[in-house]
Amino acid sequence: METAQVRQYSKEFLSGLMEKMLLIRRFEEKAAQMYGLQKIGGFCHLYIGQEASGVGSISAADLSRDFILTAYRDHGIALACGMKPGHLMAELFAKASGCSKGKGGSMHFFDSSLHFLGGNGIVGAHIPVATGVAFKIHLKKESGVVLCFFGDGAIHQGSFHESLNMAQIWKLPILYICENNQYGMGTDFRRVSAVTDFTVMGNSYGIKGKQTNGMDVLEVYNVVSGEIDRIRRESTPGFLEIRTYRYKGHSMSDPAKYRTRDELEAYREQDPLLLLKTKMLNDGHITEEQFEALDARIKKLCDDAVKFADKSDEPALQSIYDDVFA
Amino acid sequence: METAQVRQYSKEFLSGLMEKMLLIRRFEEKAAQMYGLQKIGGFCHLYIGQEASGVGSISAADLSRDFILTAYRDHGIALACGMKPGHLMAELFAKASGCSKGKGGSMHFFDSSLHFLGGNGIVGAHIPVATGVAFKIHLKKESGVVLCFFGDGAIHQGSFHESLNMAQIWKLPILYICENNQYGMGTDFRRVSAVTDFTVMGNSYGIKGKQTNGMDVLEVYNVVSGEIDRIRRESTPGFLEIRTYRYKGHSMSDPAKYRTRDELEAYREQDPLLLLKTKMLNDGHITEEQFEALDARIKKLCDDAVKFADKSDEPALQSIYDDVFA
Amino acid sequence: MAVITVREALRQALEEEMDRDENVILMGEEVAEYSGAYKVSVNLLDKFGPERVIDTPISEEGFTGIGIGAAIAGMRPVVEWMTINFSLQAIDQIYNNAAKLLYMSGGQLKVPIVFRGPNGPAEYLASQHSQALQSIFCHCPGLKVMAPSSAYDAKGMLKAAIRDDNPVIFLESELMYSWKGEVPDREYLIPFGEADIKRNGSDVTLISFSKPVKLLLDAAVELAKEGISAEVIDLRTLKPLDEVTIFNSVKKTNRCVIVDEAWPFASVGSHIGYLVSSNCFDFLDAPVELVSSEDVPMPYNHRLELAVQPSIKKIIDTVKRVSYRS
Amino acid sequence: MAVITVREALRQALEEEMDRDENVILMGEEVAEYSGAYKVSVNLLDKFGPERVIDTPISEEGFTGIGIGAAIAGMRPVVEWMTINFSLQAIDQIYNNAAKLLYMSGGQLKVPIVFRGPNGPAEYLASQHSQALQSIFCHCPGLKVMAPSSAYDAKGMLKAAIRDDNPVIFLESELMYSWKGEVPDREYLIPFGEADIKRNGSDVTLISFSKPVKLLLDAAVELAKEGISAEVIDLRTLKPLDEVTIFNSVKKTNRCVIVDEAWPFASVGSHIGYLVSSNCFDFLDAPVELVSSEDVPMPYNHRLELAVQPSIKKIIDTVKRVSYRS
Ligand SMILES: Cc1ncc(C[n+]2csc(CCOP(=O)(O)OP(=O)(O)O)c2C)c(N)n1
Ligand SMILES: Cc1ncc(C[n+]2csc(CCOP(=O)(O)OP(=O)(O)O)c2C)c(N)n1
Ligand SMILES: [Mg+2]
Ligand SMILES: [Mg+2]
Repeated sequence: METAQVRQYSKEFLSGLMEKMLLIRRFEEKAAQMYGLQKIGGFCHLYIGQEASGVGSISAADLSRDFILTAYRDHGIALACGMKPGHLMAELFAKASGCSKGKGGSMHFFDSSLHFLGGNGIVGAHIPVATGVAFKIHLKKESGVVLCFFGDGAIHQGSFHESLNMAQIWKLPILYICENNQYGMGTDFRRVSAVTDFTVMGNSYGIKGKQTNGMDVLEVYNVVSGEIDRIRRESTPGFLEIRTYRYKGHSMSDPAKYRTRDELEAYREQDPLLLLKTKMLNDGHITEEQFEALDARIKKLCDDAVKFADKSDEPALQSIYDDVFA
Repeated sequence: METAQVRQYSKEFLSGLMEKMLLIRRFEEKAAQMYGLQKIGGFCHLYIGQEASGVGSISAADLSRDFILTAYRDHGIALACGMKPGHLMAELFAKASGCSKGKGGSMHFFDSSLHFLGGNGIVGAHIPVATGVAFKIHLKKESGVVLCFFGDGAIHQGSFHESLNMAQIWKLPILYICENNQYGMGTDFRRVSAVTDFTVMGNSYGIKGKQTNGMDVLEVYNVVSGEIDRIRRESTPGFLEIRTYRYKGHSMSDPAKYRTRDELEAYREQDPLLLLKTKMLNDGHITEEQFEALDARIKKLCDDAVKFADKSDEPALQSIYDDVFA
Repeated sequence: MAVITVREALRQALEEEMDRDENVILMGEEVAEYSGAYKVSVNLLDKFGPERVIDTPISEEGFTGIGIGAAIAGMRPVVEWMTINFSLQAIDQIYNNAAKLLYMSGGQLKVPIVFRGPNGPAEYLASQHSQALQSIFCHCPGLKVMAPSSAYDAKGMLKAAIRDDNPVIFLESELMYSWKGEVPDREYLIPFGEADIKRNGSDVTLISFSKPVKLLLDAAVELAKEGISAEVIDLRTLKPLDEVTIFNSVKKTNRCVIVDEAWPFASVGSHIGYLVSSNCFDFLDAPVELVSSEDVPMPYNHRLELAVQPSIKKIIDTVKRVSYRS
Repeated sequence: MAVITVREALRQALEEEMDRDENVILMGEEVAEYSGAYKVSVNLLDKFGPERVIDTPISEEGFTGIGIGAAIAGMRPVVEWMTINFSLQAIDQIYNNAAKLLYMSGGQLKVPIVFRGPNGPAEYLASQHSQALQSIFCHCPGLKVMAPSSAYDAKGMLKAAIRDDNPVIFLESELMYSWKGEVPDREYLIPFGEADIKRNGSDVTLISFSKPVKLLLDAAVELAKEGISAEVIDLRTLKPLDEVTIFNSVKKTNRCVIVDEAWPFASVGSHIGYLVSSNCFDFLDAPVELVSSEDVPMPYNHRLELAVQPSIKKIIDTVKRVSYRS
């Protein structure tokens, strides 16, 4: 089954997924390290463990016409959209060369040219905004689809429900993707949700929900591709729950006492990179040596990103007055 | 069937329902008349046509321990809770003898001694508040149940969804009652709702929904009684859609062009008072003469309410500073 | 010049801008089939169709965010809040998305959008429906705020607001919709940040905006009879504020009375009071005075609600006090 | 006297009041099992159990309304907003229910509830997470607002807030949680509306509240070295405001500088600036000056975010200016 699945994909395609996931993993590890060195401050929500969710989903999108929005855990999504590690690291370092000119920081990455519209710090608040982007596509009769990512905690925000209703009555091309990493900060989602199977969340709006294993990048890719195709055809919204897991604490200060070591280990054993690597090895798409070489290249990319960020200038003090108004 | 249903009830009980519904009908007619005479100003949302919904529901409650909250279309609900026509008419006349001392008006009737907690003008905003009253009952391990009434328009407010989720995870004793009179102002509910059968609204929270015919006071009474009993036993929330209809415009200024004469007529033919009266006649519980006498007595009550309101004093100007703080 | 109502002036502004730019859309509750709760959008649905004049469910937070999303994607939405009171449900979207997306994204995301609706007290509407909320919007950087006081200004200002590339809060007034005024046939725009000297005077500067400007003009006539020459300034734009015009006037008259329908604490009125006091310190012959609404919720009773608000008498008494004539 | 942190002082206040009155409950995101995002509620779950220390979903509008409902039903909830930034999603519940229910109901519904959490900028948190929102709360009649500046005040003020029968907005500060101060072992309360003169002086009155009070005290030391004797007033309660203490001080020093972390327009700071200017008109030797944050969203870059906020240098420069010493 697994291998059968793999066979459908070219070596180039699989290598592309691997490269993106590895880039995210190494970038986040580097970010954590730089945070320790106090080159980065404030909140820093790492994506480690969730790589397959963002990479699988966004690889299924066509960013010449589709749009991506997410919450504050946005490093991985931004990289999956093709943003440059240097511009992101520089943003984390609060430099003028950062993607948001040093004004946004970890939670507020943006690249409108790549159709990545952020990077929002208020839980659930970007869901209506993403719905509005789909509304524009609908009004202009364009063919794009919006992928709106949010966490298991955001599902209890009223704006999520208001958005689904309007997306359905107006037939908007948007896929709501709940990245259920099973915790909202220290809260197990089962403690705050009346239902534990989120696929029913769309029922009150006539939206059929789907669920997928977020540790398997190919499964995610398949399901999201299918949904994007359907949405382009029918132009009706979709809802997808991606079951995933974050290895690190919520942000840098969180000891994550609320979960067991075993739980974490169990997930590490189905690590998304490990899973894909094994498939590719079995399938003869990659050798250990080639993987090591790839990893080395990517580590270098991240080192260069740090170098770039380090030598970039801080924004001028006067820039506090820039971009308040257009 | 119908008569079978009627047989279960004592003459006193049925007369009580009839008396309350007739009181609401006559009170609202009187209010409309007084509005025409400019004794009443601002918004004035009449309950005519919906009498069976409020009376059937609240007759099933035990107001020594249960609580009632609703939106701004609150005259009928207040009367069904036992508030005195005089105090309500005086409030509409903005008099100091009004239930809210002339400060609340039509949308803000309250009587905490009768467990009627208003009377809220912001669509959907009282739903969390009602949920909080149920939360208190739950925390204090009391036996009461909260009936929270709202319209078909309120169902698209995020706070409704947030409330249902918390009511379910905390096992709160509350029955959410959507009085679907099929229009939110000029908007047919089908135009703004992704689903037309509201009983699915609770699915995302594991709450089974029920639906009932709001023109039949006995059916409403039966369903609500059943739900209240279940909630007292299991202490889990319930959701009920009462299909009803408002004969008048949304408020006094609305010509109601958005609906057809025939639609209105069709509902008048199943008028809740007419329905109950016919049953009682068939069943020998009341004669035409007795009905006329009852009606005359109730009309007198409403005339007296106007007299009381008329001769009551306006609040003193200084009272604008009262009750800002406790 | 044609004499038209403020309502018609606003409608013409909407129609002309929608003619001019197909990206301009109008959305909100009852704006399409019902032509707006206050009939501002008469005929717009017929002319522009349901794709550009859109009825929404009662989901303020949701459709406010959807408007913002459509704006960052290239539309120029005009979002009607049925009344500004209901914007309180959408404040997070205004503060955290509309006002900040350009800044957080380092200048990438423009938010060209207008939020409009009636603000401030009308009559007999009680506490929840009679709030003047300009302070909340003016407090937040990234928002522009306008409040016209005549048909002429209403048309020229709304057109300018729609063409601006920033989020604009456009504050109307229910009681003003039927006010009539001259409007030229040729097209015109009223730029942001230009106050209008409605009447020249030498003894005292009277400052306000929106509905109360009429009170100032009437008061000025009375004061003239008593030999007090009042200069009347209509701010028109609250943010950015035309400080130059204000200060020049006060430096000439040496006295200043500000009128604001809102509550006094942390209000636009008291802010201007502070600005004038410190910037005209050496020119003031008397303390700057603010005539605001009382610091209480609005009561339903009409005599009480009038007592709560600024009045010609209160203004005249205050002017006399600062003129040492009382 | 014991020396404890502000965090511990708040915890003690909560514990003592929960011991004293079983109707006091604590609810909010992460307050129970996680002991609060900023660890203010350590041990409270263990001591009082899950019925009185309640974790909520991320549903600010919903649980704010639920707290209000529990309060009108007889509980005395303390609702924690993880940060005050997120209260923006619940402003409608605060303005339209918490602040108005007593008034609209003619005095029937008391709302004894405290809303608390960290307000104002911390570090490296960018625009959406660094807002000082006191102006919004102070503007609304029916709310009391407190903001302590020390461990001593934090404990005595929170206890007073919990015992008050009105809705109280209690503004803390993330950076202050670890500040230490002396707290007596005996029980004490700090009444509403009593400002605290932190330092006596004769040349200028410096006014602030919360975190910036420390800036004032440090500035006063510097100023003393230059022969300027500054009186430092900590407002403690923002509403009701202790005008007497403020005016008496300014009438003595004849100069006034106000410091407010918030944006300037329609702020608490500019409001006090207006009050002092008009009420001390004949006593002022120089214009009243406000040192606020710049009127821009908060940037992530640290040098920039510091440049946006009040600083000792800005305060000293301003004092010298109003002292005509610069
Ligand atoms: C409206 C709002 N409330 C609270 C917070 C604080 N907060 C930040 S992240 C978070 C948990 C969100 O969890 P989830 O949605 O599952 O996303 P994850 O962090 O797991 O990716 C909370 C409560 C916030 N940012 N916004
Ligand atoms: C949050 C909010 N938005 C808009 C309004 C204006 N408004 C008052 S009643 C109403 C329609 C509500 O319809 P429904 O919920 O069906 O109740 P009904 O009037 O039919 O009883 C609207 C839009 C409001 N009061 N509150
Ligand atoms: Mg999560
Ligand atoms: Mg309805």
